[in-house]
Amino acid sequence: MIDIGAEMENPYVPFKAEIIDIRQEVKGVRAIKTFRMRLVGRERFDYKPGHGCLVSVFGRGESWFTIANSPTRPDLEFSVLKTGKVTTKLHELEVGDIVGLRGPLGTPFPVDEWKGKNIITIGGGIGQTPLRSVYQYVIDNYDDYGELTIVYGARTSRDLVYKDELMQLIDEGYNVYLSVDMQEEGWEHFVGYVPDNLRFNVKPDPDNTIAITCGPPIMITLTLRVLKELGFKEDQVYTTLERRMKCGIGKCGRCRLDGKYVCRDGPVFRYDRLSSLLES
Amino acid sequence: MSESCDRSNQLDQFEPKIIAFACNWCSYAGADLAGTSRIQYSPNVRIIRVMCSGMVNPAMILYAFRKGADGVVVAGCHPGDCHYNVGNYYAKKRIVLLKEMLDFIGFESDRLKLLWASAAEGKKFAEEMIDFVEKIRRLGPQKKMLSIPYRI
Amino acid sequence: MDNKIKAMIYDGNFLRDVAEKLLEKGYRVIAPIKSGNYFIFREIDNPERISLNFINTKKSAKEFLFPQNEGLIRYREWIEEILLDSKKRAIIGIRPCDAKAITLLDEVFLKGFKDPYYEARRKNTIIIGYACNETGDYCFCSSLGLSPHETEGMDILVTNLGDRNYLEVITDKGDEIIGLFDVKEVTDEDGKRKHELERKAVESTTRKIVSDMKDVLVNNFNSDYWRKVAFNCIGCGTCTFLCPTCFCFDMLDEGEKEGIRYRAWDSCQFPLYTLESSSHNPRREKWQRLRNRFYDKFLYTVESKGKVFCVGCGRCISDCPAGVDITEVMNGLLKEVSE
Amino acid sequence: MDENTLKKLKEKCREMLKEDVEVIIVYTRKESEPKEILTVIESPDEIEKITLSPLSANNPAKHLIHELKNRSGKIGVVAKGCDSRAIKQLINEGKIDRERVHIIGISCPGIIDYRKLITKFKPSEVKKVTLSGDTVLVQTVNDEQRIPLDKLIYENCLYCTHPTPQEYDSLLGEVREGRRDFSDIEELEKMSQEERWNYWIGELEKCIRCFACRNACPFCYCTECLVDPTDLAISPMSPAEEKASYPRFLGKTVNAQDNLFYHLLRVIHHAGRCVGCGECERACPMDIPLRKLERKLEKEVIEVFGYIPDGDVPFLARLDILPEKETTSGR
Repeated sequence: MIDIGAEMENPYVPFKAEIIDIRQEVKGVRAIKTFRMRLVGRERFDYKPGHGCLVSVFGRGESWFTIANSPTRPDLEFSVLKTGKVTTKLHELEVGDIVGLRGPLGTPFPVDEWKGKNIITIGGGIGQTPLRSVYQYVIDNYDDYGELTIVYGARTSRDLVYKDELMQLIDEGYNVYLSVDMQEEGWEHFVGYVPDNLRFNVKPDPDNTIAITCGPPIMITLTLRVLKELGFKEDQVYTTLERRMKCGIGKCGRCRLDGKYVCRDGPVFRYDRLSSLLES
Repeated sequence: MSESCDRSNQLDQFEPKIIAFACNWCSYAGADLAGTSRIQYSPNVRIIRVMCSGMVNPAMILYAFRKGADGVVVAGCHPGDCHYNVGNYYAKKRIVLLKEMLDFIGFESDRLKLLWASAAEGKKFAEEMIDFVEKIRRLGPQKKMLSIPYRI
Repeated sequence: MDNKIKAMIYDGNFLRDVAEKLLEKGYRVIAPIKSGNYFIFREIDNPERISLNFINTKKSAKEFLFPQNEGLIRYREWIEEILLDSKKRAIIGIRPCDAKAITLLDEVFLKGFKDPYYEARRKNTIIIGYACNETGDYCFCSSLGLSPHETEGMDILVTNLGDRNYLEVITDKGDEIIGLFDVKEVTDEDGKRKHELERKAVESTTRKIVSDMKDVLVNNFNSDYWRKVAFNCIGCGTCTFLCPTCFCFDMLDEGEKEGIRYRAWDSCQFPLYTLESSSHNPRREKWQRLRNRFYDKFLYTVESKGKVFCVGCGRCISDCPAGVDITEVMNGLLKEVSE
Repeated sequence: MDENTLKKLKEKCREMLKEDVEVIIVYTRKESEPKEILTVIESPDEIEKITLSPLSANNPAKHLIHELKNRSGKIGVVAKGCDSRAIKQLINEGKIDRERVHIIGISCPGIIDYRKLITKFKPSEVKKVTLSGDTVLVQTVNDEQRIPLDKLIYENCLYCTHPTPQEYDSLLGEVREGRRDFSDIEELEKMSQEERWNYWIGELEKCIRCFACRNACPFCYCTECLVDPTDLAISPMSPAEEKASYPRFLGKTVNAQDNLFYHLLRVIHHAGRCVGCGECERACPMDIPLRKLERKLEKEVIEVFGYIPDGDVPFLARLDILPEKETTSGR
């Protein structure tokens, strides 16, 4: 188990990181950009899928992003939805600019426990980021795991993140179920919400399967209900929670949910631990 | 909004930093006129164009002082010919009250000046600025309201 | 009585003399002084300014270990300077409840991730306490397993026996300091007198609270009681800022091109504390925020750190503008549940 | 504020609850100390809980706004002189609907400064505090003391302009004359500029920015407060640029200058609106004399602008009363 931020002797001081590539995933009002970053002057800290980092822009502040690429792939990728003070500034940066990175923070997915099991990832909108790190990890160690299924949907085809990568996975024969909310011309995959896509098309068999879901809160609640109907037990389902985070190391109390700190004990939670929480 | 004005060290002659909120229809045009007709006035004045002097919120004025401005000028149209009819009346009311309160807490309220300058009065705008800068230069650098968070 | 604690007698006003000695040795001495009609901890340069006839200070000494504003990083294009502060300090005249609160803050800042800023101050601070011979009207430390003569969290505890001081030395740091003074052996008459004072102080406590509220709170999370309790609350930060055990903070940057990243006290009572940029706010209503304050102190911290994060100092009761009273709220909940 | 006013108030409340009034906001005593807080009573058997004494200090105006929002029926409220002025001002500002409020006016002889009381008595020992004439009767566990009111009175009440409510549906207690007197402000104005600056910086340095003064004030109801917004008018759909460019005038740096910025800005928003109820000064845990700033503003509003507060047209709208010169002080 990687000790959180083991290599940071001062947990508030970020590592120096340089942006080496920017990919515009989604344009328009809710623009999303994927930044590929490389630490300057030191090796990349090792981490697990599900770990996150606080990306720091001096003068603006810090924001939490789950690491989008799997540790088996080079560098660190973050997908940033333009929504506030820090993210707007991030979207103005170019290749070669310097940002701060504090990490790895939070508790990752227990990928070692999942060895030998089938994995199904159910993502919505920008929630696909942590799941991408999982399915890239599973693909790179495919013989350790059972069957991989990716279910992903967004409002419109323009809002789909990592679209070309997913199309390529479809050509390689992985079963990927994409969906958009409304019918569009030239869209031959499922039309409708992700939970419905899950219930009617995918119909995963709960035996020896781990389900991971991440996305807008409504989608998560509906997906959890569908998974329960399909016979998934609560300890087979993992989800992530959204909270305002500041210190990232379980001190400042902002992301506290009952006795747990979302930034330190989460944002990944096994569902059975969540249902007992008073405040969720 | 004025950036944090870093304090230039004490030259032999103190160069005050003045922030001027100039209303777009009259005073800014007046300042423009002063510029186009080559009328010189002190470069210490940094002009911020606002749509109306009535828009200048006491928070902006206090924020300027807090970040290190030595003097603040709010320049608007003459009473009666404001593009939005009553903008400069509100400005006058706010500036008079703010000056009274600043005076009450012991801050030199002369550092805040209300100026009526129409689009044609380029010369008057320049002259007012020159003698305001002189007045502030005599008052010296403004250290009272200066908030230096680096002191933490 | 923990066996390691050595007790001794000192003629004269120990707190004033130790302040003088520590000033000579280059310590920054922080002691209670009178300001207006309340007492407050301030860094003093001459021991005469110390005044000790108070029940408790307005703000606890927390602000000298976990200041309201603490610079973390000074930056320009990149990090210029890490602002650790490890000057030698001594906090003198702190009450037992505030000293216990400091041990609770240690639970937060020194366990798991070590907070370097807090640790730098904490390691270089000597804490010399002053026992309460008389409890105030808002104090309820005895119902939380604490006593007005509690020694936890202190290096030396001074009890005023009238003409002389009864010292209890708890840590080696305390030993070093005691070494600089000539002290006498404790006669058992002194010991009896001290226990007498302690017993009298515990008896004079009028306010009570039940410290184990865990299961009552768990079953009453959605009860309407919390809306009634929050009717008067005005949602200000007074209770959290005066509370010696509140540790929530916010991290902000001041200055666009060059400036400072600092952390500042924050309060779960302020709505923006949990507002997310998607405009979702898990605790949007005022009564949810007030309920969260009680749940944090008596349930959540018990779950995550195993300790009740209240030391019974009563500041949140005496200074609440709306008269919200934590003891009345908790006892009221027990009464309502029993009906 | 004496015994029979309390009796009359109880009868009045009993009648009102029978009529069309859904709830009444009244003062009741806290269990463990004589401090009085505001509560809502709905049924006649709660009438016994009502108290009315020189300790009935808080201003119910803000609670009234809250209750009007959450309930549909008519709401009764007990209001002293300054409270009813606050309610009238909030009615002018459209925050309270006059028809849905039944105001029980109480002519107020001045309230006790609770902090002065607890320096003389241990709160848990005080049983009852009542007023007879102008002496206060304090019944404690072991004895009973009589103290002249002006020894315990809250300093702000000495300069009260409206002890008897103007706006009411029923009035209790005999009519009292208020007076307009700014002698304490003139004292401060006589000091030199340096002295005034050191005085105010010394006071405002104590501020811990807990925002109790702003949250207690009935006129500080903006959710997007410039200094510490209690809620941002953002929706899931609002664009990132708008949220990123949101003006941040003040962070959380707490020092004398930033506190001065906060207090000056807060006070200047109350020009011609502040009714002098003293909630801000009572709410301040650090005893900062906030009322002096508000009273200086009131003095200027009256002297420089010639605006008499409580006029129907709010001060902000009166653009015809501008002074000729930039400022008359020039001291």
